[in-house]
Amino acid sequence: MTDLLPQNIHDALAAKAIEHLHPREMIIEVLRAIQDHRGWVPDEGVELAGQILGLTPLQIEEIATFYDKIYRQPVGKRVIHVCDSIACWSRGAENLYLYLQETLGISPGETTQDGTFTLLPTCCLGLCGEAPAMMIGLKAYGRLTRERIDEILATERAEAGA
Amino acid sequence: MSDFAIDILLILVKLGLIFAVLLTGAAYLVLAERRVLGRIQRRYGPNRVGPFGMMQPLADAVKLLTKEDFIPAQADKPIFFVAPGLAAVTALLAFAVVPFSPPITLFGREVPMVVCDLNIGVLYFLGLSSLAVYGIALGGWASNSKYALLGGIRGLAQLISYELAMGLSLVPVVLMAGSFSLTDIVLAQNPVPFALLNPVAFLVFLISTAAESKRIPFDIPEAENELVAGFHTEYSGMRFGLFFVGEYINMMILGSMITVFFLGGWIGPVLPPIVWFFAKVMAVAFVFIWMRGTLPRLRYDQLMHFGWKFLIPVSLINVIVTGALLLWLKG
Amino acid sequence: MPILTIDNQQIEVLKGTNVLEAAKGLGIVIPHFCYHEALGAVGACRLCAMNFVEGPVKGIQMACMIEAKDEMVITTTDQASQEMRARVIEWLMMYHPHDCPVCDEGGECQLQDMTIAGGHDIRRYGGKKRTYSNQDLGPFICHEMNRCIQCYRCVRTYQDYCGGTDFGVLGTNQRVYFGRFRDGRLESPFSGNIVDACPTGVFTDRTFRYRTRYWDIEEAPSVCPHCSLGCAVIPGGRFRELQRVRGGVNKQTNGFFICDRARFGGGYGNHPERPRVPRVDGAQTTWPEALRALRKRITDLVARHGPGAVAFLGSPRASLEANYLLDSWAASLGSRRIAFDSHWQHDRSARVAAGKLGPRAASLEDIRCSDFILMIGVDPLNEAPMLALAVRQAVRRGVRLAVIDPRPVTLPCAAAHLPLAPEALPDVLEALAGGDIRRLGRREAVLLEGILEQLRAAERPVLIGGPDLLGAAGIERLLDTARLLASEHRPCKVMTVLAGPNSFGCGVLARQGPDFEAILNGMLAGEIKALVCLESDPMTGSSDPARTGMALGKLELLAALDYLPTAAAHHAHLFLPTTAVPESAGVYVNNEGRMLLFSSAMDPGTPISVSGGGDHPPRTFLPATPGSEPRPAWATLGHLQGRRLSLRDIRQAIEMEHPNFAGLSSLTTGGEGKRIADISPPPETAPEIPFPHSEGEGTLRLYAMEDFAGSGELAGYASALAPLRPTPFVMLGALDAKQRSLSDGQQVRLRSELGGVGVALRVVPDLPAGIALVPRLRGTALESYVPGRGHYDCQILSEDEEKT
Amino acid sequence: MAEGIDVYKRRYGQNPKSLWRDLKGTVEPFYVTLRNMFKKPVTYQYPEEKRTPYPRYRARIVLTRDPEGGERCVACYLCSAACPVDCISMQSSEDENGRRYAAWFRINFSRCIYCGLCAEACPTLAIQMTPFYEFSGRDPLKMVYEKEDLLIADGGKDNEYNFYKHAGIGVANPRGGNEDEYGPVDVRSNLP
Repeated sequence: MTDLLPQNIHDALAAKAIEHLHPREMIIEVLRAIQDHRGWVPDEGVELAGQILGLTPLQIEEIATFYDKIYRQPVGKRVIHVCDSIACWSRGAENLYLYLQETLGISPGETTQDGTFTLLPTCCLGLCGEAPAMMIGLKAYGRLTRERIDEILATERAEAGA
Repeated sequence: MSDFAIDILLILVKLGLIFAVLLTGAAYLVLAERRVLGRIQRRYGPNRVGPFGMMQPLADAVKLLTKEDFIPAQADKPIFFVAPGLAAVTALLAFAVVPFSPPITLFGREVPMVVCDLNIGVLYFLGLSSLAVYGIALGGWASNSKYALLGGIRGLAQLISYELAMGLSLVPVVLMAGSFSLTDIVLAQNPVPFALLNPVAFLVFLISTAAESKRIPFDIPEAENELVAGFHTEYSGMRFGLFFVGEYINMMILGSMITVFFLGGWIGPVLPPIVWFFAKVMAVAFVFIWMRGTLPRLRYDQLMHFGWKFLIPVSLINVIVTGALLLWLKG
Repeated sequence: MPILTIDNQQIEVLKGTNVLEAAKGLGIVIPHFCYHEALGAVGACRLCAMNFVEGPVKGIQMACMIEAKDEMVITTTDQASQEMRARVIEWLMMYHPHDCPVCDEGGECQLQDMTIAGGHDIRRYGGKKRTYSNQDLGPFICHEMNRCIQCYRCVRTYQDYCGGTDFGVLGTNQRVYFGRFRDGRLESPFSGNIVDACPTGVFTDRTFRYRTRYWDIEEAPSVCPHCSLGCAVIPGGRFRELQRVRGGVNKQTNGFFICDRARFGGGYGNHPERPRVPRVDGAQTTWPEALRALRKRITDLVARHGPGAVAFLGSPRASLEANYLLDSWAASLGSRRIAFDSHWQHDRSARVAAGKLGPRAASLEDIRCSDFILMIGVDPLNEAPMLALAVRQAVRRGVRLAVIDPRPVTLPCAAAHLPLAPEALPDVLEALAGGDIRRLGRREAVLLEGILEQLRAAERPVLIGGPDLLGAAGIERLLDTARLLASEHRPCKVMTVLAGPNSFGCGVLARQGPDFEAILNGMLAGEIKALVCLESDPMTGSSDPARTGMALGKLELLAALDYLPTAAAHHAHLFLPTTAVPESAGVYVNNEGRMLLFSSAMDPGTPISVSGGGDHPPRTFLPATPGSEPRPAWATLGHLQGRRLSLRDIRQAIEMEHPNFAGLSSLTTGGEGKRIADISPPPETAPEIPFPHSEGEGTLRLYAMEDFAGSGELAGYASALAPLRPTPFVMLGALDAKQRSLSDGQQVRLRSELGGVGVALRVVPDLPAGIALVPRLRGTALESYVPGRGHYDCQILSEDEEKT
Repeated sequence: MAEGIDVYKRRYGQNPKSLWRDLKGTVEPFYVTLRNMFKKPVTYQYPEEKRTPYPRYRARIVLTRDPEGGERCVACYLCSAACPVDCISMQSSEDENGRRYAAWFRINFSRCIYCGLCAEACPTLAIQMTPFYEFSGRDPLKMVYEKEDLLIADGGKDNEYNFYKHAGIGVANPRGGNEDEYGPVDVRSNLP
């Protein structure tokens, strides 16, 4: 269990779940906690969340498979979500997406060999004003260019390596 | 042995011969009809029993004899039993007056080749051919079936309608021959048959005989698509067979009559007279079969219309014209 | 009441009806998937497009989402809406596989019908198709996700309506997947309903897998015989075998759905040992011979010992007609010794319900529409599963539900559970009726105050009770409570769960007659020489199997009419085979007194799968159908009395004799049935059941309880239910377990007056102290623990203790 | 008689050609039938002379196999539903690969009218009609053919077709492995 969730966080979540009138509302919170700790949510993570919240694994899984920011498959240390919605696309996101694939040497959904980056497309990030945009972890980057991407990747790689 | 006894013996021999010839003739006429119809429809017809299907009549007889003789529950039994016989017998009787060859000399006696050369042969024939309808009418009545009854009634109506035309078409023949005896009529046609001398009478007679014998296109009494099988709907087995035989004997008799009245009977060159006679009868039978293979059945109203409004006036006119002509020629 | 015009026809509908339903009322059926009368409209499939020409809304709209309003003018046949429907069905069909020939739904597939009805007859999409991997959903349901069209009906049925939590919808976008978290059996006892709900072949009945096409199956509207609720079912047979059961529609009882016991528990009629030939003294014989023998032996006994020497036992699973004829046979012989249920407590409870329930009886629909529910001494999921579902529908609307029961009553919905020992239940009822609440413990008193308060505030409260723990006296008290709580303006309805599908009818017929206990005494005393059992097995049915066995041994003649290979049928001197429910017609009176007609779906006979030995059927021509000897019990009973009666005659005779059943002969199959008229004289007050308190150190009061699939007489013979039968276990409160230092899951030894059995222990946190519970499981050592008998004194020891 | 003449007037008065047409119509058929009498009959003298039926002739029914040699019949009951004389009966079953097949399949040829509706209904091309028509017997039970009697080791009229390669339920190929399918969807994929 400890490799899924540290005991203290587990206990805190469990205590909160008992207080909660509708523990279902905490599903994302618990899944994010597991994901923050483990990097992604394995099947055992879903079951653990169920245990904490008093729900069946399926009820957790319904939510977990619905949101694309909850990873049900292993990912790298940093997950790049590239926006492929219309606003970004009209500002050349498609090319940047291809550039990212080229630079990282992976296709969408894959993880780089060193396990640093996973590249995923996503629908709107809400950053249409700064299109084209992408998000790494919880950090959003707008007004992307090739140079900026190189820069960001370098920084992130350095941070991830540290 | 007295002449009388010999006469009786000869008559019996002739009767036997005629019976045998007529019955086998009728049986083979059935076969011939089926074969000819088959060929008209580009089939073979029955050809499985014996060579060329020659044994088919025998097989048919065996089949008919072994079939169940079915009698409807509410049938008038005596009449039901008698009717088919009546149909066959009246047909047979008519042949008594048919001369099929000139008298031949046998053991120094002149033997007339006719069972009975009545001097009112024509009237006898007309009478018997009308009687033939009794079998049909009674059979239809006795079956207690609406189809059979309708068939019988139609048969009666049809006979009455065409008997008239038939009789009237014979008047010119009698006028021309000057006799009621069939032998005399035959002799009167040497060398030119009446068919050529009076084609109108010939045609009217031909049509009327077809109607008399209920042949297609005049088979209204047994019209299958309306009346199932008409007057013999309820008959089965040999009783049905008797109706059948009666019909084909009738065909032979009428063929003989046509031969006698219009085709010059036995008269013909080279071949012996009896062969000529049979050849002519067979030719007429062929025409009947041919007609069956060609023409569709008339509607009932058309039949009546044709008989009353066409044939009778035509034959009446023909009587007048022939009489006038004969008077003019002789006068 | 709005009046609207659809396709130039006017219709007036109830307020709140949607336009799709309104059109259906006119006979205009527009293709639709997601809308289901029980599940409601969600407007997801986009198929029921209609053109709204005039009225509050205009244009092409989804008819199921729009409430019928006055002055609406709608067309369904115009080009625009037709084209819309054709396009939508084409999209839905885009990924649909090409496997109708190997799909069990083929022929009764709504998708097939709607595709054709929607005007999509040729596939234009030539690209690749999306596929899915399937899950193993257990022994009842087959999964084939490729056929899915994402109508969400399964989830709405399983989660929303039935309250299942282990099946749902996963993924998003093009990957929407309907399934479980992992492979495994669907846990809800109502899981089979997704087979009926799925409009295509994603979920199919595994027990019916690849057996028969819809057009070959013989079906007829029938009534489920597994419990007393009288749910409408549609059994289907082919090749002389009951192959499946579908849910029927009866809005007053089950609504649209049925439980898994009803759906998969139909195999009792196909039991390989089912006796199908009459037997005299163990030897098979012909019908005339058997009937003659039975008549002769009974006349002889009557002549020798008087009519009292012959006793009769009817059955709550036999039709009303058969029970009535048994009664009239007994009367014609002059014997007054007839009982209709071998279980004394069930018999008495049914009589109380039949005599006193009257207009206060709640139907399942009343429960669905109620606004407060109190369940006392009833365990719906095990005793009457569809009751649990009805209760859930009320709870879904926000209705409060209180459960007072010692058992850990599991429900597909939230409930306030007050676990009280069975002995306390009469006190509770008394307290509810206005008695002294303080007799109970403090905690209980507080909770009960709350319940009482809500009960008084509710407008349409319903009390629900069962006979197993309350007993006849308790049921009577429950009815009194309801009477006291009700006022002229505020009804307080009651539902009493009874033992069998026709318990109520038997209760009416039994009136003041003797019960089986009296007959048993007569048999033991030697006064009764013969017993005729109609579709009942006193050996397992009575509350004391051992005593019954002894009494049966003393009989000179035991005659049995049955379709099950019961012990009584096996030991009977004279046996006459009868037809099972799907093979016969008749009437059941359900627990609220509703007369429900069932009709025969198929003829009896040895299934081809049996006579053919699994291979192709034998290549012979027989004049008779093999194994077709069973005759309806009513026909046999009529014959035995020398009367040639049709069902109609019998029903008219019943109406004449018992005016309660007025309207019986005018019932039609497939309808909602008809409540019996309440004009029977109230029965004598049932004797009090003493609840003796146990003495002695370490002695527990052991109560037997019903099990969903293991307890019912019919369910016990249905092989398909085997996966649902638990292994024997005993339930013990946490405190008692701790005292004995036993833990959950441990193998323990259960010792009682019936002997010792090794079972698994289940520790239940809030079971009252001093109480242990066992499920009655047929075919196991726990078979002889009969629910509703009172308690057994027992001891629970760990295996080691037992050895020492 | 005057009335009779009126009839002829009414009928032929307007168009004298009609009379000619009627006469011709009565006489000409005699020529037609006479001419036919001398043509060769079309009849085949069956037991001696046998005719070769066309490949699509509808006679004895067979069950064919797919190119891999598996039974094509999936026991979908469509043939028995289509059969107007109810001469086909079967029981479907499932083998260990999930393939639906007929546990037993029976055609009662003494009832069959060779209408071909079964072959037309068959979605997998399993049931096919053959031109083998010399097919009769005296014992009705011997005309009841079981699956073993009906199965042939051939694909019949379309040798290439294999239903399971198109059905998309993973019997002939793994699920999603047919050429017109994507591989199975992964619900837990991170890709949206």
